[in-house]
Amino acid sequence: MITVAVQQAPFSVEDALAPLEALGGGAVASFVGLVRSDGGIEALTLEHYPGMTEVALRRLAEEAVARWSLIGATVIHRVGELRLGERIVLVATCAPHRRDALDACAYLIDRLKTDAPFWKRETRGGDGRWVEARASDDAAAARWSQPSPQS
Amino acid sequence: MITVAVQQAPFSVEDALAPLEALGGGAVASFVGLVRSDGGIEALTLEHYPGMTEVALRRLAEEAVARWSLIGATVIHRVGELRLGERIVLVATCAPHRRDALDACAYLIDRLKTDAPFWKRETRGGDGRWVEARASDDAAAARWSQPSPQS
Amino acid sequence: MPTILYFAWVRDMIGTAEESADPPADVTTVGALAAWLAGRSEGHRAALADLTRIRAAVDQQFADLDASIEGAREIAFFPPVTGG
Amino acid sequence: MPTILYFAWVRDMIGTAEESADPPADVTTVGALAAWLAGRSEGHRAALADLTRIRAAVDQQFADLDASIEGAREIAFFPPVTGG
Repeated sequence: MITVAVQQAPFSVEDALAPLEALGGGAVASFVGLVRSDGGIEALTLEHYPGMTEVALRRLAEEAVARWSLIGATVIHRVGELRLGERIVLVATCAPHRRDALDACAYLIDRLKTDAPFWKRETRGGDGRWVEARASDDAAAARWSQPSPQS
Repeated sequence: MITVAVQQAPFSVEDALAPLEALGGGAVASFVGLVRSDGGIEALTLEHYPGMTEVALRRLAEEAVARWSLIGATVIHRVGELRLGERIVLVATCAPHRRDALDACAYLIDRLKTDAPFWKRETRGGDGRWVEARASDDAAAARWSQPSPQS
Repeated sequence: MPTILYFAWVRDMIGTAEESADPPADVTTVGALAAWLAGRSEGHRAALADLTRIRAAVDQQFADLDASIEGAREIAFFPPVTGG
Repeated sequence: MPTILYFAWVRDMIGTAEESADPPADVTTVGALAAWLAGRSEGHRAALADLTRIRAAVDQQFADLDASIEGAREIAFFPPVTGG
């Protein structure tokens, strides 16, 4: 079961996990990313590429499901104006074994950072600035391309 | 911030994560383990060693906080009679960097499986049976004893 | 005639989110299209001057600069992504 | 005189969750205590016959069979743990 949502509205973690928990896999891993203050950030604006975003997220989820034999994967990403402390993204996975759920969850958030068309604009002291991509995110995504990176 | 709870009552993931999310770390990873049917299991009874359990869980959380510079860690483990599909355990971590939150979350559930005094009794067809410990859990916990197991 | 989309600071610098383009026949790759679009205005030139800072998608799939644009209906230029 | 606790199937086989013990002076380790307790009843013998299947804690800390019980107030015997 793959669920992908790109939305302005806030989301509930409880509601997001419930369908995965109901699948009977026994192991549900999740990651939530939130707006943090990082040297005075007041707000974030998330832009995306409508149409392509949903396809890219679904493809990532499908890759994770296939690679770790997941029973389910969920990705929710917010767009628009987000205030400090608000949730930006949730990725969650369900599998019969915790190692698969945990590794697939890490994979999803690492790959999402480099393979889904979102752009962050941060506001500090009233001024907006587009966030630069980070080499560390490329490195984190790349480690999943190596054979058996976790073993 | 370390929170440890051993309780009979169900718990809300939303409520469990909220204090971690409020710490401002930006990255919150969590794992939920649930009762799954595994060949006809109807219910699980979780027994523990009152007093020792809380100390053991707190020690694991402290080790995770120190090793990954976490801002917060939460462990909730239920005891008593649990029905199919009910949550057994939640571990959750908060850090400024997602890799730390994710690795520490995996560490906590791996170590909890071998280092906290809980015992599962499963009921199938009305008959109760104590669950045997698994060598795979020992192996999963042991990998965290090796230097830099994730790199 | 493909639609060209711009996102984030690429869009801000060019001043439009979407335009159509009818490139000449010898413009067959993403990189060549970017170079050709750079001639449209000062904003285009500034945004597309350094293609190492630009990423692209052809029909909503990430594409390298040497990817073909033959038959493409939608081509997008944008900065490296920063979601999550 | 330490309190002895039993959990899970160890308790079921022994038939009690808690008892006190006043072992002789030459019983100084967890393993020696288990061997000495095994003589208390048929249930004790059956539960503690194979110490490879038994884990222990001294004053609520996991302890090996060769760990000292000197001054211990609470010693527990139980199967390998299966939580999570």
